[in-house]
Amino acid sequence: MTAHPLVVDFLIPVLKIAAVILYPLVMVIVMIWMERRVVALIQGRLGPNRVGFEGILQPAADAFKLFFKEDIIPRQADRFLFNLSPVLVLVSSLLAFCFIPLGESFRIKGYTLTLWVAESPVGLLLVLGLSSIGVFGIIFGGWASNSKYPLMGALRSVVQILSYEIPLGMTVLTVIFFSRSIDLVAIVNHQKDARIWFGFLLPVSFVVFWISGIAETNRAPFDLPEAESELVAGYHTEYSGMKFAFFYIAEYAHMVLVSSLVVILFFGGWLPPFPNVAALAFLHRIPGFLWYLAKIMFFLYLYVWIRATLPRYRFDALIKLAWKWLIPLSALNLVAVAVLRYVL
Amino acid sequence: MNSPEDKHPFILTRLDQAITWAQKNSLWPLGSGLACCAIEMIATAAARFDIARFGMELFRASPRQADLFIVAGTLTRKMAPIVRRLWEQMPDPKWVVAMGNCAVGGGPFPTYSVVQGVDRVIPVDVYIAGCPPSPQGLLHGLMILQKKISLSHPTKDIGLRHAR
Amino acid sequence: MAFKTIDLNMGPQHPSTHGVLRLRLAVDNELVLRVEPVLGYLHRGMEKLWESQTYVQAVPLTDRLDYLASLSNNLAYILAVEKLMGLEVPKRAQYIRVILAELQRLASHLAWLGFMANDIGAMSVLLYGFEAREGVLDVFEAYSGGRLTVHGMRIGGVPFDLDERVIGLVRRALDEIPRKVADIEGLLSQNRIWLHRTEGIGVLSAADAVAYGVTGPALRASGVAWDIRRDVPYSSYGDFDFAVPVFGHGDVYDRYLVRVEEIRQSLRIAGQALENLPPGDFRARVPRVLKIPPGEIFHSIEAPKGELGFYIRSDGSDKPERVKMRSPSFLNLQALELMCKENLFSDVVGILGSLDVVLGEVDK
Amino acid sequence: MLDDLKDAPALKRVEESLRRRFGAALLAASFEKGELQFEAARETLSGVLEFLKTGLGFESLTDMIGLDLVASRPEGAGRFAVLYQLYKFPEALRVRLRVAVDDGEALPSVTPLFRAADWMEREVFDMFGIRFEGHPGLTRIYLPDEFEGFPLRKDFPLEGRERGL
Repeated sequence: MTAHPLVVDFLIPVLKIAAVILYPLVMVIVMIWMERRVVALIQGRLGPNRVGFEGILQPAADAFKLFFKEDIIPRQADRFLFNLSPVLVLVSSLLAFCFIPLGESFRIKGYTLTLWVAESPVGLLLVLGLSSIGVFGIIFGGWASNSKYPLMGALRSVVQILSYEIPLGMTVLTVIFFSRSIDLVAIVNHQKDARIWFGFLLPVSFVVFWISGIAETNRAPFDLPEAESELVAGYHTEYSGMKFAFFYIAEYAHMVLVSSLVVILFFGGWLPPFPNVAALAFLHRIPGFLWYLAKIMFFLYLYVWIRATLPRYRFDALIKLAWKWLIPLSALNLVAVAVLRYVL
Repeated sequence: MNSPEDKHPFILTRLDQAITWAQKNSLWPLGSGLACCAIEMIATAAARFDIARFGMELFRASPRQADLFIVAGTLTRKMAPIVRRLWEQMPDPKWVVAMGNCAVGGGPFPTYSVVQGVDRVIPVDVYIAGCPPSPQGLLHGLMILQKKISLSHPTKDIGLRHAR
Repeated sequence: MAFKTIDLNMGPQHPSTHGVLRLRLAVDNELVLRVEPVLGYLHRGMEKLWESQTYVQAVPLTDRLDYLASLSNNLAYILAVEKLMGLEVPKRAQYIRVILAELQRLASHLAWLGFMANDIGAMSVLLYGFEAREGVLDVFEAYSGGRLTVHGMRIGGVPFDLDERVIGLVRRALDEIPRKVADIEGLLSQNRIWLHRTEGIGVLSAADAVAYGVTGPALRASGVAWDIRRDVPYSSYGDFDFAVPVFGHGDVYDRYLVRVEEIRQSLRIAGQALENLPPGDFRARVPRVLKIPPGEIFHSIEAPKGELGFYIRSDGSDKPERVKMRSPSFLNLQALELMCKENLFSDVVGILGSLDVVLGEVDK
Repeated sequence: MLDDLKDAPALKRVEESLRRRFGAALLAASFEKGELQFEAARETLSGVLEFLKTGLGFESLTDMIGLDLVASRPEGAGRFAVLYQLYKFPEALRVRLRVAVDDGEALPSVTPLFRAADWMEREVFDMFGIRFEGHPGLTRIYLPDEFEGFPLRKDFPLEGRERGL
């Protein structure tokens, strides 16, 4: 029997929207805790372990405290842009999560529940577009704070994001050659049918995408726009209270976004590993969503690991890396994949 | 009535206790150090004494995002207006810890260029003696500050705090 | 179209100025045109204070000069007073002083390694450096009770003898530090980003180094083989054999290499001094109220930051008429402008870190 | 010729060449506790330093020390004195040059000769009020510019004059 129309048309979409907003926030909370603990353990110390069990409530305490902080706007700041930029950054990151499929759709009593809010044939383009809108927030924020360090942070992030969008885009093209569609769900399904993940098929694309992804989210070793030892606190120097929390959460949300993109494009979203090995068939019984989560956690761990070990690039080296190495490499890779794909 | 050592921090509390619980456990110090005490402050944040257990290891470089101003070292006359401005730049629920004899009362320098105590420039919440205070001394002072925060009523005395 | 340079203010409150140093920079987008250090934010009037206190009272004050190397300050001041008095210190006291001074050099270099790596972005090395340094601070705490401002030397010798516990801690530190430094070196020395951020940056030629009065590791990195411990031996440094690392390029990477090599040499010296520690008493007889006949001397030692010298002039009373401290960081910092020309803004942070400047000593 | 210089041949040569070069202008020479010190008049200061640097190879100016001798100065001599501590690299030789200065008098700046002297002269000016002609930017180095008085003078109280803060 089909479910009651009220449930189908109203309750489930509302629940899904709530899930889409909650999912990244929960991931961000876990991510903040994990980052502080993992960086601490890498550095030989304990990290927060007094707030709640093993410090799990630490991000909650941070967010709650930031909520009650005084909200300061510098006098000569451009008020409208100053207030707009944190919203721009956070909304663009959270909005992109609507198009990220979390798992296979399955049927409950005749109704197919799809684990994503909006499935669109151009899902990949939308996600990439939204993730680059976040940059505007950083630029407006840096400029609007009307002080020198944020301005330099904003200038740096402009050039950095521009030069790393190009390799990002090109590597995504190589994936589309194989999946023939830019619908995220179709990409994953295609990897399921071809019984091989694109990551193994296009290793170069994966590496270039991952490096550009780190640069896109301003994370070490590319964290120049908010380089603490040089630009005090980079573009969000003048932000305090909840506005700063928006930037803080948006940065982590953006990291989760890039990790999920990597997982979907190159490591077969929710597909269990080793599909063609008969002996490991029992892996299929574990629901797809858990696989997806495990892969994302691995990449988030990689983010933190890299941040804790590598020193920071200098600005010109960062640009040189993009223009002299990543872009030519991804262009070559694009041509090679095209030739291989259509000649073989 | 409201015992500071509440067992269920999050669920069964009044708003005041919830706010103070959050403020107490997420004190982000301002990454500023004046003199010798700053080295001991960094040693407290390092691996052996690990201030991160209290959630305080995020030393914010910008005063806008800091809640706690640990004045670690000798405050000179030339530096006093800058420390005053740093304190004013910090958003409101903020606390000041005077670390070391120099910050508490001029320390071993009764000279023409040293301010005999930080409380002549900014209001101080906790004074920590020592020259420099050992990391354990600093941690003890910070725990006292946490107790002081948990006994305060944020929703009632926001206005008062400015009068101090 | 005259382009407008940004006047940037780095300090006195800035994450990587290591204390209250203010740099007034004229910056064209990222290129540094002019660097002008502004000092005095930690000027405590130390020299005036010394003139109103007795010779003995001044020793704990010297701890607070270069607060990362308090024992070296003690040693420099005390050797100057002893030279003024013409006092000969027993051999055992000299050896204990060498051990303490070399351990202090280890602690200072390890702290520097942590700060500089943190400035260039390798944040974990700050924690590793400080963890290794804690081993040395255990020795100081066991010996005289102080971690940072140790006050571990007196006029005429050392306050306490090295008992078994302290010697055990020294041995433990000397065993563990090489391994920890090797870890840090593994992380940094061949790291491409590190090399790129340090090689060829902030070059200081030998002639400029001598002209600007730069001393210590910065001078040796520019190719001038001058180390007071070897060239003008004091406190029986002549009895130990150790190498003085000298490199030629005078850039940030060479200053890093010189200091890391000096850590190994200090381990060797401390080890040798510990092995053949002579018997005998550890402190010469010094009258309680110390009056020094009129005279003046200048004496300097090789502190971790460079040549740390003291000029003392006595007028026969129990208080010195004038004490002038020659601070290595003060003169090393003067060469910062020369090194930062035509470099990028993020290099100023690296260059300042490689100079290992401590404001307590610069501002006195 | 100082007699106890015989066990320091290198310093003896320095002392001889200085005497030959400047003769009477070299007011005094002393050799105590192993340190050779010369006294020169204000006018011949640059000449002596020039000769020491180029002629005898003392390239490094280790330190500049200001003295307020208001209590212990002999009659008629200037109130202040400035000492230049020089150093010669290869042979590790130290020489000190002393110049007497009265209150209000100025000294020629040696910055063109020794680049290191820039900040040292500013420090002596900041602490004693001795002016240096020809110095590129003679301002206070430690104390704020509006600070009155010169702290290291003997008549300046330790805790300072204006007890504002």
